[in-house]
Amino acid sequence: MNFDLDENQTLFRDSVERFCAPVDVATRTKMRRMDGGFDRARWSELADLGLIGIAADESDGGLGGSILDNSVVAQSLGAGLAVEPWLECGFLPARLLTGTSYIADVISGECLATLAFAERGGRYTLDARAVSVRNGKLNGEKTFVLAGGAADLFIVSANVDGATKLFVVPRSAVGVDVRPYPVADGSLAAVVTFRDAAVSDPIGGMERLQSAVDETRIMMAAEMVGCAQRLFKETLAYVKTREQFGQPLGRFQVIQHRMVDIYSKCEAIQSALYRAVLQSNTNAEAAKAYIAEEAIWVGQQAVQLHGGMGMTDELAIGHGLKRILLLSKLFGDPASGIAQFAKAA
Amino acid sequence: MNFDLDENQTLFRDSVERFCAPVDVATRTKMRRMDGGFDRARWSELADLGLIGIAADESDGGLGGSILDNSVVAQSLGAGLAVEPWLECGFLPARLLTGTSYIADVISGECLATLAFAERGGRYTLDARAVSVRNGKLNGEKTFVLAGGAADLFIVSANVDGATKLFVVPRSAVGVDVRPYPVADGSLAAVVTFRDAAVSDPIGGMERLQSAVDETRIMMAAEMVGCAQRLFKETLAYVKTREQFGQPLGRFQVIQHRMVDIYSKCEAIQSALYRAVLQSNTNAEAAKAYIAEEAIWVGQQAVQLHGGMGMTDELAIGHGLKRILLLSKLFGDPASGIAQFAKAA
Amino acid sequence: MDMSFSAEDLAFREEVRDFLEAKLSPRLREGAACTPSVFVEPDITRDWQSILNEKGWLATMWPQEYGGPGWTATQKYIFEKECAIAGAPALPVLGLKLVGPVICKFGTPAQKAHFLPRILSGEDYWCQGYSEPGAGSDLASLKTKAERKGDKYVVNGSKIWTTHAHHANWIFALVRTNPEAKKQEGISFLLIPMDQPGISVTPIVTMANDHEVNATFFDNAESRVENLIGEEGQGWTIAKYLLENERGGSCAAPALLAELDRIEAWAKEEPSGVNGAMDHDPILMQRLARLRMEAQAFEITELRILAELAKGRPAGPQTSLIKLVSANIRQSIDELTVDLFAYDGLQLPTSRPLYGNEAPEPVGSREAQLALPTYLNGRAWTIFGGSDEVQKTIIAKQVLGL
Amino acid sequence: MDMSFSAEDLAFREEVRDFLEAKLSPRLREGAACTPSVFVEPDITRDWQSILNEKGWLATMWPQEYGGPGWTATQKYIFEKECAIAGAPALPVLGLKLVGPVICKFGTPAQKAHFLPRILSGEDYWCQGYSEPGAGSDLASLKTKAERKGDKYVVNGSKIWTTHAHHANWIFALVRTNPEAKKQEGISFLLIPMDQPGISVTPIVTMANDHEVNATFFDNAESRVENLIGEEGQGWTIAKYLLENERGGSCAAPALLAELDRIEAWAKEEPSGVNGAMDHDPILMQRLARLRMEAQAFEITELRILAELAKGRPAGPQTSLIKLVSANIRQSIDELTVDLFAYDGLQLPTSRPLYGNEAPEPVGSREAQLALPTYLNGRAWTIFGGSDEVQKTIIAKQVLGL
Repeated sequence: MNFDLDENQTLFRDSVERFCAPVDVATRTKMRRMDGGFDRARWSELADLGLIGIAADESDGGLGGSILDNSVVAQSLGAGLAVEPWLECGFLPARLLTGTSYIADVISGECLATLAFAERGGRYTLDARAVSVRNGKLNGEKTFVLAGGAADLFIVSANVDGATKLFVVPRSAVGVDVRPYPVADGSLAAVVTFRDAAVSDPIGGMERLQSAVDETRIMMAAEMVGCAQRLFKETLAYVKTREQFGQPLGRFQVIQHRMVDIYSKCEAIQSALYRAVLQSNTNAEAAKAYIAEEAIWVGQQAVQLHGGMGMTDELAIGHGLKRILLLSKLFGDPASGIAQFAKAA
Repeated sequence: MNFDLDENQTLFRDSVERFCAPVDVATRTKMRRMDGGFDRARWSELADLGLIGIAADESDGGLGGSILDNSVVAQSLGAGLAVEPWLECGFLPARLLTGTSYIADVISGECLATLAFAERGGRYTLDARAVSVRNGKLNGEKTFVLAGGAADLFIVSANVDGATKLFVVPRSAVGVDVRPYPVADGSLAAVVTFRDAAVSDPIGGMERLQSAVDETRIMMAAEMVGCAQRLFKETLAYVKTREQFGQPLGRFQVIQHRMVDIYSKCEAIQSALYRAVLQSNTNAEAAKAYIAEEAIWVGQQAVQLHGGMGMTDELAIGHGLKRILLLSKLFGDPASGIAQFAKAA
Repeated sequence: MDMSFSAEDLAFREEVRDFLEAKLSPRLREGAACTPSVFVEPDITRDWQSILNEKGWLATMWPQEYGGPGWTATQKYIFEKECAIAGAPALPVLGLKLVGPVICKFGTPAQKAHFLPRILSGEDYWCQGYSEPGAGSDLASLKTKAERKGDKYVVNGSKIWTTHAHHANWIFALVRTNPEAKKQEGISFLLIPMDQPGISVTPIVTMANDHEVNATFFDNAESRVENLIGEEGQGWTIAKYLLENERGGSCAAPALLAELDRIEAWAKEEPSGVNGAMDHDPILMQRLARLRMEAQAFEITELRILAELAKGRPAGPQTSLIKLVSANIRQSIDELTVDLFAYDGLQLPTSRPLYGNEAPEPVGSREAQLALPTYLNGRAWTIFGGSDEVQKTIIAKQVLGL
Repeated sequence: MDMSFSAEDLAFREEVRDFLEAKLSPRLREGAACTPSVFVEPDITRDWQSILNEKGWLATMWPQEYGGPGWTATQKYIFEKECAIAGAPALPVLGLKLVGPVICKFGTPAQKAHFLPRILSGEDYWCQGYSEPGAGSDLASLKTKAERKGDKYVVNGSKIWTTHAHHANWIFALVRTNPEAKKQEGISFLLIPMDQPGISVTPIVTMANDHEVNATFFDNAESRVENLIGEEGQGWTIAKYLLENERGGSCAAPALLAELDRIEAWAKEEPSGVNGAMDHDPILMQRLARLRMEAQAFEITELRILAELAKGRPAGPQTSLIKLVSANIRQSIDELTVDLFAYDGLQLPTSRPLYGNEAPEPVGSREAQLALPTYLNGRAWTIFGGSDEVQKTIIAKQVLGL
């Protein structure tokens, strides 16, 4: 029974913290305005630190980090409010592309890969319907392709004779059209349309997709916990210093009790995350859903307690809430995740 | 546009208030221990005041009070935390028995009538299944027959060739077995078993039952609003006087804001009640469900703010919460009522 | 008790409906529907304002002698309700509903003659200088000072959350004219022209990507002494009048209920991904139904207040709850909308406006595109104009006597 | 990180399981399961206590020299968890977990030799005199006074919420020995025999119809000076030790999770009235699933504390949340249970016990009969032992530094 980070995990955490530390809100905003929504040079830096490789198997040239190792990275990136799409273009592709020739460039940071899975009308389902492959040609439209504005490589779920398979398509391929649009966290997602785009054999099917998504849900949970804890800390510091009606906000009993509620939720979701990471039979979708619901509440309260300033883009608070909102819905929202758990029980 | 009581309604309200005023908690407890769970002499008094007759049509010898008139009585009885089963044995039977020979004795208070509708396994459904009539004989078991411990007359819903019909059976009839048991509000409900009990023609069917139940739901809503307002007032008075840590509870900001939340809910359910009463197209089940949910919360908060004393049977607080709990579930609980509204929409 | 309107009121309602039907152009409707923030941009409001001004229905809160329509409380309610249901654009409140009534009440004849017509015509566009960086909800601790020098006040300091200051040519501000006096007593209510070198406006972009509010800085800005409303030191009294005036009759519920109806319609269209549409999702529909119950109750609370006002009686303590309750219902509605639209509800356009030809193409529907900006902007409902926490303390003291 | 138990601990768990399997008679299980209140009646606990005492597993919180089993923090947790899952009756905490450790820590050799064995054997049954009618959560303002007269203290005043005072032959009480001293400094910790004319006990019946607590009146009640624990004026320190001792490792989640499992099983049996059982009701099942997520997370919070204690480190700030979180989850579970059982969940028996031959016949199932008494009794979870409001203020100050 032990909830301490080991030596390597501590190194990863410190490494992420150092990586995130220099980025203040203004710099963050500047990076969001860059082509693709973040700084590719920093992405390379992240790769050089081994923080993408950690998600890949050793046989793929990665560090073969455990789920726990990776969750430490995800949580630290959450606490650092990083703009880099580690989860979307690091962890998830590393899990999906294992054993393929693409993975080396993903680990090195040279190739930015992303999963194109969502389809209009599919809500949160994972199976591909409208996008299909026939005779080696990919057709159809994917939406909500995260980091789609910057991605070099799409991993596309497509229907083949009624089954969902995964195909790899470079952005530069003929018949690929990318229409970027901004989403909650300030990143650029895209609607991606395929018109007779040529594809080779699939790299896997529903099983690989489901398993990678489930692991990614744990990383999303970890990132949200990190985000929520960051917002808690900033809010605690704020109420201790901000004065209203002649005393710090934190002297008002209502604010005190609210802070205890926030603290309580932060501890609860940290515990839920540990459970999801350490107990292999945990339902990842439900854990993520629960953590998401509480993290949203923490984010909303952080905005509320910061008052007008919390509403602006000038503080980290709104950025944290918006990242939580995006993660809370990726691969299913709180209601759908808990409903799924309720039915499974 | 006018939310004032008219002259008659004011008289009814005052009359109920005078009726309830002398009953303190100790007297209330004493009455609950009486045979049947209340004082038949006071029931007669209630009848003499015209407060049962108000629920009956003029053609039945009643006062022909409107839904609004009756809701004023119900709300005032709620505020007075009356033990008398006005709703169960006054209003509801008056609506069910209209046009029958039984109604005169109900109005006069001589006959205590109650509806026996609930069946094991039926949850909140109104249609009769296990209790049926064949060849003029009633068979089966009803549960949760309110005031069943004291009732003289049962109005029984029974299945006749697949349809639900209403039959009238005196408690004294052969083949009627009554097993009383105490329920939430301290009254005596009963499990009533019929074994070849003789019945005459039905007095009505599902339509009459449904319409009487819907009207009764509004009265239940009114009684809960009265109860909740009473608990709000008592709690407000309590926090103004009760001292802890050197000052009245009501000086603590957390208590102040909680009281505002309670006040806000009380105003909201008063409004919801007015809507149900005055706007004929209101969904009575949904209105009752919403009011119930908020009233339960008010009751729980009243207990919490009274601390240990709120937990005891010595204050009115617990009595109010328990009556609200009972009403909140009669003819459907908050979840089922809102779900029904959600589906109907 | 009786919840129906009189025959005259019903006739008036018909008149309003006909008018709205005739005058609300598609462009106006679109501008109103596709504005995620509370304040609608002048390019939309200007036209609507001039249509209403022509009809004499613009300054509903002003006495008839200054251009108000002379309506009863009930007529005002009916007009606002019909506008909400028809989807008319919100008017610029700062001139019409805030400073206008103040000038009507406290202004000199000259001030009235000068300012009121220009508010009606739209020639003057107003913003408000109340909050300061150091004083959010705690207004009385404001520091911006106005020193009298000859026939002018010289203003130094800064104001924050100055909505539409970047559009305005006038600002009404609370300023400290007497630094010696006790907190509230040294405050005055001053009108200041925006078009001068001493004033600079810096945008504050919200997390929704809207530019609605600003920080406004006064560096030896000037205003002539005749622009003082009332007396020096009377500012706090005037500010209170302004707030109370704002809190008279209200008509927030009809818009909330209309929004819930729209959500229900959208739910019928939004695929659940499994089979059928989201109107068969029990959890979402339970939330929708629960919210509708709240909003329907809230509508009656507003009518209860109206009934008192219509009889010339004071509005009753429920008035104090209006802002609190409506803000919270609205936020719940916004949350539900974002949830309904799943991934499409996560788009967050960076450019404005979201109507007309310049609007970015939505992913999915226009409604989905508006969901998140509206939600994020709407977090302000429980903050601005006195946060929930401040409201509750006021109600506890003033209504509950705690 | 690692959430597994060591091989030794797993072996110990087997031993505990075997023991519980062998020794928990149907009567004990029924007594535990059918007690709606927090405290189990002595007719049940007496037997269970003597079984555990014989095995040496009774006073888990005492040092080994006084009869404790000498377990590690992890062993204590495992034992409590297995007891909870197996449905063992709760033991009388007042002697074993509250005054026992206090005597171990602050008692004289004579006090230890006299009182400790009698707690183990069950010869002495303890109750607690902390709260007073005028001082609920505000303990320091207590008024009951003990005046020293010769070799005795003469006690006057009253205590409220004295759990099981009607069963007890001893009470440990906080009394004011020095009326001159400042609030907390004049308080002492005194043991008083109950069986004397100066003490009278009046039942306080809860809204659940349970007689669990009492008001206890002291009218020149006497206790010998050797029954004082520690020094005069040291009462506050001792009271704090007692509370902190209570707040060490905790094991509340397993019982909550077991309860949720039971609810799920009941839901499969409870007809929905439409078709199928309540385990197909989406709203109820969503509540159940949501609560399970909370309880599962809470279980890990308790394990995080255990992990610290097991390493001999201080338990960490999460400890302060335990009571708050578990109380709220428990109340939500109780509410869900009442809702599950529909009309059957509204029965509220007036007589006790609800186990054995004297129990009134349930309408529907025994579980349904217990639902409402448990719910009503359970409203006390957020009140007694420091209300939620008091807890939050303490955490805000001590943990968050506000």
